[in-house]
Amino acid sequence: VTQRRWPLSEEEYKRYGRQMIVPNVGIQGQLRLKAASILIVGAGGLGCPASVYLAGAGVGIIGIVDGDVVETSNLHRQILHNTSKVGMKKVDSAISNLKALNPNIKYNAHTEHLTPQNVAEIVSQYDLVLDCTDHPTSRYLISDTCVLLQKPLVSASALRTDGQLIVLNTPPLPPGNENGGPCYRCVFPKPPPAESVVSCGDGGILGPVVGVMGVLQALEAVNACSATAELTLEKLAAMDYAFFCGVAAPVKVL
Amino acid sequence: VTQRRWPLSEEEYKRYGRQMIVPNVGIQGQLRLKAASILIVGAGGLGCPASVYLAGAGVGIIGIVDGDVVETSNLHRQILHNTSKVGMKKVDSAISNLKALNPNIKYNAHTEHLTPQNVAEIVSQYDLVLDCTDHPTSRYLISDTCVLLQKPLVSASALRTDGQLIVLNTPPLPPGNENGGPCYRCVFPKPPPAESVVSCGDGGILGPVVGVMGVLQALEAVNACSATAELTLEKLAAMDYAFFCGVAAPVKVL
Amino acid sequence: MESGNTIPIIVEFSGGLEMLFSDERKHKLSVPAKDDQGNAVNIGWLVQHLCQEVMKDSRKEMFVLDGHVRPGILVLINDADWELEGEASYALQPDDNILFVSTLHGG
Amino acid sequence: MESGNTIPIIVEFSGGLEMLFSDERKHKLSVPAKDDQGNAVNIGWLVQHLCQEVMKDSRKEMFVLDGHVRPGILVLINDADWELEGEASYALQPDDNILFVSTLHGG
Ligand SMILES: [Zn+2]
Ligand SMILES: [Zn+2]
Repeated sequence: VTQRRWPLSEEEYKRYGRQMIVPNVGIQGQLRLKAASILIVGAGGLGCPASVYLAGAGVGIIGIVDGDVVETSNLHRQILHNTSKVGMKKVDSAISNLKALNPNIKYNAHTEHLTPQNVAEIVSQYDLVLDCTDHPTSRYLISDTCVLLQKPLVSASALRTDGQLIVLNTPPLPPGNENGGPCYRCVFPKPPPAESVVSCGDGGILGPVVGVMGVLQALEAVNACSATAELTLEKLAAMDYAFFCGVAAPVKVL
Repeated sequence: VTQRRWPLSEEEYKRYGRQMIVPNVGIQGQLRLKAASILIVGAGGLGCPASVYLAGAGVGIIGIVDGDVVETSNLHRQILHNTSKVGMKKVDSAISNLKALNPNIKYNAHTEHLTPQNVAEIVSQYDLVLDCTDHPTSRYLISDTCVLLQKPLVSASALRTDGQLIVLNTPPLPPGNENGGPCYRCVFPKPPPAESVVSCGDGGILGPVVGVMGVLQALEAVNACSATAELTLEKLAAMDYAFFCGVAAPVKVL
Repeated sequence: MESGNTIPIIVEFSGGLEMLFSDERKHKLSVPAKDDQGNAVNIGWLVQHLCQEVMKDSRKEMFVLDGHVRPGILVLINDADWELEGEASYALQPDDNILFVSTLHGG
Repeated sequence: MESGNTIPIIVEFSGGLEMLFSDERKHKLSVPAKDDQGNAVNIGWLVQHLCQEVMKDSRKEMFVLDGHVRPGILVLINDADWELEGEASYALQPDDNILFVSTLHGG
């Protein structure tokens, strides 16, 4: 009974009070955030700011996937890492910093790259996925998996001074159901030719540009996890894609 | 002679390489960033993300002003602080984290609130000011000082799910010069009535919302410091305010 | 209200002002082309109209103070500061977008 | 080029495509209302026109591949995905805004 009346600890009321008084969040939204599990694929320029704001907001479980180690050339934009962490696995570096910010959260370290072999087992553990990667191959892999496992997906990217954000597979209905939101393959049926794909290493990137995109991913995720049903429907109505998941056949990753 | 051919250290080339290859930055832009000094007023929800991206970008001198100490209720959005820093001065907490990210920068701690007595002495040490505070009184104080000392000012604010950003006093010409950019007092000649002023403590705030605004302040500052003259003029042409600094008399803070 | 002629406009509120207007950020309104005196309706007329007819909230002083839009509210007419357009005397045109933004101070 | 009738449109490029078009994001163009065969000009015509007349860069294949806009480029007609508008067969209307966005992959 006591637990029902005070569903959060005193420390949690203090920590999350300023966001709980925002209309449309409230105690119910905070509890939904606490019950949510979010997978962040990529602990780089997008994943660093996205994960730090999700940890701040009190998401219950945060998983991070990345096989890379921290390099000096990352530090101008990958703000969760620091100079003393060069050479360390990015996932371990990120989680040690996130734990210091908010120890109330369960963090899962996936210190390997996503592959067709491990993707289903990893994605299946979470409610929502953030694509913070930097290559079309991983973007199709993640999107196709999210379609098959019915997970909403927030995808962002950035290059030079441009950024892009798209909320995919929302709502995440079974493949073929026309009421489901579009997936990455609906929007981009054919992968781009390899020579048109420019990485941040080749094209360059301003830190605050990729930073804004990562924080916006966190915002979309917070909205998706804390929102009431009405808000979700309102967002849905704003989408106007013609194709829906299952129209173009996803690759078989499972 | 060697210094001329290699104006940055090998570590700096590695660290900033990805942003130096962005068109309009280049080695000249990086050197301008390194020669720049930026004052961040407020180490809260805006100042944390703004300062971390400016430190990442390699601004030469970063000063932070704040008289407050870290509280648990800050941590959902003030991402440079952490649980073990509760009770510590925000400025000291922020700078210890920024130093770990980028030790190449000179950090100045101003562990007191800005007042009409200390504002001129502090602001005069910097090239550009970020207003990351949370009350109209400090916004007028900072803007009036920037007009009198001819410093460009990037001002942002956020509440609940809304954010606002404005680049003021750009270019920072002497008061009364009609070619100068507008100041805060040009845009808002009269302060708002006290009962219309809602703080984040009273109105609530989503972390990623204030986070996006802080990162955008860093982006404006990076652009202002690294940009070529043409870029600055292009930005100026986009502003369309009728009043300019000195039309409305700034309060005498000096 | 005199003439049958009306002008369709869009009025938007942000920065918290929407809370005074039934929590709706965007209002599609149809306003008369002329006021009681037969003059073209302007922003000054619109502000009074919003206050008296559209606002359900009792805190009128959060929007209008001493007969003017209260300090701290920016008015944009089709994305330009209303100071460029003659402020309250600007005559409304069909399909105008009038945005009232309350300045935020949190950080 | 036949008829004297022209249509004013705005063509925008982003996501790096602007680098193929003289580093200009926004192009104000005036296009003929009819093509050589007397048909209303459509997006398919516009894409060829951009490639042949407007693009100075030699890397045509970064914009058009096998006669179509290359994979990875999103086309928006007045802010709506062109798939809703008939794709390449959409007939241009005066003051249309056509946006070509190259998908970014960096992160
Ligand atoms: Zn699909
Ligand atoms: Zn002024």
